[in-house]
Amino acid sequence: MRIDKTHDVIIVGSGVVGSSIAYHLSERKKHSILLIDKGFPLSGTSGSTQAWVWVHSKVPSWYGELSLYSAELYPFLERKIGDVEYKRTGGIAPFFTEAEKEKALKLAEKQAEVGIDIEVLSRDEVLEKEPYLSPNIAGATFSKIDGNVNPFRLVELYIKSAKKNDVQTSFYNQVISIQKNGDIFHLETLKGTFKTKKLVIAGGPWSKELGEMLNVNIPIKQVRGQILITEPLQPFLKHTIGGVRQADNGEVLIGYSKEEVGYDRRTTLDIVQQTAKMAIDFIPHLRRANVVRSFAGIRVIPLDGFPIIGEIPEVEGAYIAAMHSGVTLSPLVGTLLTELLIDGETSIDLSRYSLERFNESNIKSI
Amino acid sequence: MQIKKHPILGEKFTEEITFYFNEKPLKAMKGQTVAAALMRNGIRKFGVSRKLFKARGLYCANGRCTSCYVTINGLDHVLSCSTLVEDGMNVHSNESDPDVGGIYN
Amino acid sequence: MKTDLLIIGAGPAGINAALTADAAGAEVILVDESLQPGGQLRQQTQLFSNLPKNKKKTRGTSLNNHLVESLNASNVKVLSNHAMVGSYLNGNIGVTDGFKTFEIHAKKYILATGAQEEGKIFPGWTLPGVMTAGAAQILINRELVLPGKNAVIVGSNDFAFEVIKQLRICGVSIKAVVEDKDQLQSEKQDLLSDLGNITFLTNSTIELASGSGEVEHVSIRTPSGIKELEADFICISNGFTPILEPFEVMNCKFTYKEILGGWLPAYNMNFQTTNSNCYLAGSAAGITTLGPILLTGEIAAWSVLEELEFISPREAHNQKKECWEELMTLENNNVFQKRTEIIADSLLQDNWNPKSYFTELQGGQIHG
Amino acid sequence: MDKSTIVCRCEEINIDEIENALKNGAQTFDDIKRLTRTGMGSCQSKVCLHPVREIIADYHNKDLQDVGISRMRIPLKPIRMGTLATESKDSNVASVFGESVEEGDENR
Repeated sequence: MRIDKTHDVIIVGSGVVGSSIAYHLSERKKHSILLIDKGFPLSGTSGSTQAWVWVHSKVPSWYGELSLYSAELYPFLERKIGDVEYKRTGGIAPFFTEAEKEKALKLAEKQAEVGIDIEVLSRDEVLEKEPYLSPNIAGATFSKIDGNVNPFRLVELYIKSAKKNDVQTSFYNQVISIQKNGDIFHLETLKGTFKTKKLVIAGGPWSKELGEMLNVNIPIKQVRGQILITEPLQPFLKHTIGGVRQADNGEVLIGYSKEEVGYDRRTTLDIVQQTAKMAIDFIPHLRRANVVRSFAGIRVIPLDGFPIIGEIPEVEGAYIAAMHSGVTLSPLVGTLLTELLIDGETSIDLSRYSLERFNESNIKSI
Repeated sequence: MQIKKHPILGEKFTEEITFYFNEKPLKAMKGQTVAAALMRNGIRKFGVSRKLFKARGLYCANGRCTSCYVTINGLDHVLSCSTLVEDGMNVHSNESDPDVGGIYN
Repeated sequence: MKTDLLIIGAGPAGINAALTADAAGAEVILVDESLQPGGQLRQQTQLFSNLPKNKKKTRGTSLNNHLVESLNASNVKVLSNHAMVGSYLNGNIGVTDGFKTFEIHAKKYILATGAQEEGKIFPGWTLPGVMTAGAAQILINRELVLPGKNAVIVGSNDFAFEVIKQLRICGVSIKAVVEDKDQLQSEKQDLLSDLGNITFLTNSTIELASGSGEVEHVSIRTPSGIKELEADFICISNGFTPILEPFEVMNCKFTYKEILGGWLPAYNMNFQTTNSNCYLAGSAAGITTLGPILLTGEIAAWSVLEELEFISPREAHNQKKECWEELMTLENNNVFQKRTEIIADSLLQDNWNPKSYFTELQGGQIHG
Repeated sequence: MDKSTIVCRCEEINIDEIENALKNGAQTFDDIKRLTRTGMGSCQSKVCLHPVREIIADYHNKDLQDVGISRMRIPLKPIRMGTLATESKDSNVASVFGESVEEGDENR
């Protein structure tokens, strides 16, 4: 397949971030858009996530605020693209010591400044909300805003809706090199050359390689997260609990591990057993549940932990959207990139999230 | 249907025991699996599927297909093909997703 | 827990590997998820010939008793009712007894995890009463329980014929054998010659298995129209395929050979996989017959013994050569040829050469 | 064959649903899995792997040897959480609470 026409926008990466950008851009019906991916949607990070839409413990509060705005968009998104099983369950982050309670109170105070409502609950209050949590906890922070989503439905429906708006897709098509001739990007791919006026890099952990094709350093690292999944159980957990959630179909997902092992997506018994221990520490009744699978996702973590969103300073017409918590931020990032590409400005100031912050001269001011 | 005397293997089991399936007492031979114990009593439907509630029973007999799940002594989703029947054992058919928050916990 | 050699799977290949390694002085742990060792041999009442070391024709169950007796008389530590769960970062295998999961550190591993039966889908195949031929065989020969009275058999390979015969002598009536190809697949049709008339339906498939909560009725699409039968169980015999998941967890590469059962782990002349600590034996190394299964276990064990320096390279060479020569004689020629192709592929990998002393045999026969 | 015939016994996914995923561009078992839940259930594709591979081969007009297998993971068979759990104290696994407050510390 060879397409000689020049697109207005090519988005590389069809995960929760790339497919959201494609969908939101296509809503405006201004651009010819191509969404390209080296694999099939959901074969990467977005298909191997716990898929929390998680706000309340995101700090500093300006980052919490960004997450809050995105979470607020989910109900509207669902009205447009269909049921993505978004549930605003409320989020519980248990803590086990009194020292952590001090931190919790400080967190609640800080987040209140940007309108994130956090309650610091006593042990009894937590157990009233979520009776199956371990009585060994000391307490928990709780916020109504947190929830979760089905990432498989989310990406599938983004792409379906984008296609309805004439977005073209090219999957199983790896980008091999990118050249910029004048104002036009030429993408050499496995399936031929594609041309575009604007280019959006949304390759998740693979964004680093895409950046290198433009001679740009995208300062991210790959972090493996291993997650355990039980067979479907009758509903018994009501909230999204830090580390644990029960999906719509009854499966319980558990995990909060972090390892820097490059793109290695294997799961190991070391982490799997520790995760099982964590699951039982949090929810003792889970000891009787059958675990049927573990999976691992390669998360993208920008070096300072915060999203990188915006135009790439050295390369006019090229944009980057790389972040951990892509599921949480997906509706907002799609909206913001659409504003940036079409209107040239965004409704939320993105300067904190620019790639420029990593420049030598800016390091001290962060 | 128990094979009383196998044409090649002869008699293999000697001790008869009692177990319960959905509260009903049944006989089995000590040394048989729960799946075999049910089938010797003519019970082939061990439960239902989780989505469409269709009848399910023994399929692979090798612990791989999970089609033979039953509840044993209150523990849901036990492989009946890989568990030996015991005297007094309480077996229940698998009618739904496991209830880990249930009364047995 | 620590040992020289950990073997997963106590079927004939695993047991034979364990006995070989134990006799040479290696410390061996043999893990099996069943309650008793023996693997699928435990219910094979059929007669096997073509066994190594001039063993005479014997029933699988008798051979199994013999192997288990030898195992009990050996120093092999047998962990029945223990299942492999996965592997650790350091490559060690984790095993569970149903109560806890623990790590076994072995210098070498042999995975002899066998094969599984391939399913065959048709409307109604999820109904109770539809089972694999292997499941029916386990019921009659291990559990002494009849799966039903009137059977329809799907598939006509060798194994189907063996199971038909065993069902018949236990008193089951065979209503029909349904084969979707245009002729019966087994070359062992003499097996059934003394069983009287059996209805064979070629070019036929199951249109529907139905009944209230279990199989009661089977509709078969034949070239001459739909045939309706009253039957209370259906046996599917659609061949075997190596069990792969233990090998993926051990980070072994796979290759494809249809006659060996489809996808299977790649290996070299030493039955060593692409994970150099991990060997394989038995049906996991390709679907074959009992004699070769026993020999692959032995070759894997000699390779491990050599690697761990329990025996000299010269002795290892001689032992393996003897096994390979016998394997070549006993094994179906097409199967053996495909096995040698896998091994030839392994030679192409630079960092993965078999020992040079082995080239003699290889030059003479494997590439020949 | 009747398109409503079940292929994946655990999640009860039929031929029609699998072919739909193929129509939407799925190429591999795992593509189909993520769209339909085929092979995601309690047996983890041990039973449906080969029937699904045959459907893929038919649909894409490929040889069976050109259709790969599903990704297989720990645990190799269902295991109780309590049986899997270890007693070890050292852990790479943290609660989200301790984690987030540290990582997002404003001093960084």
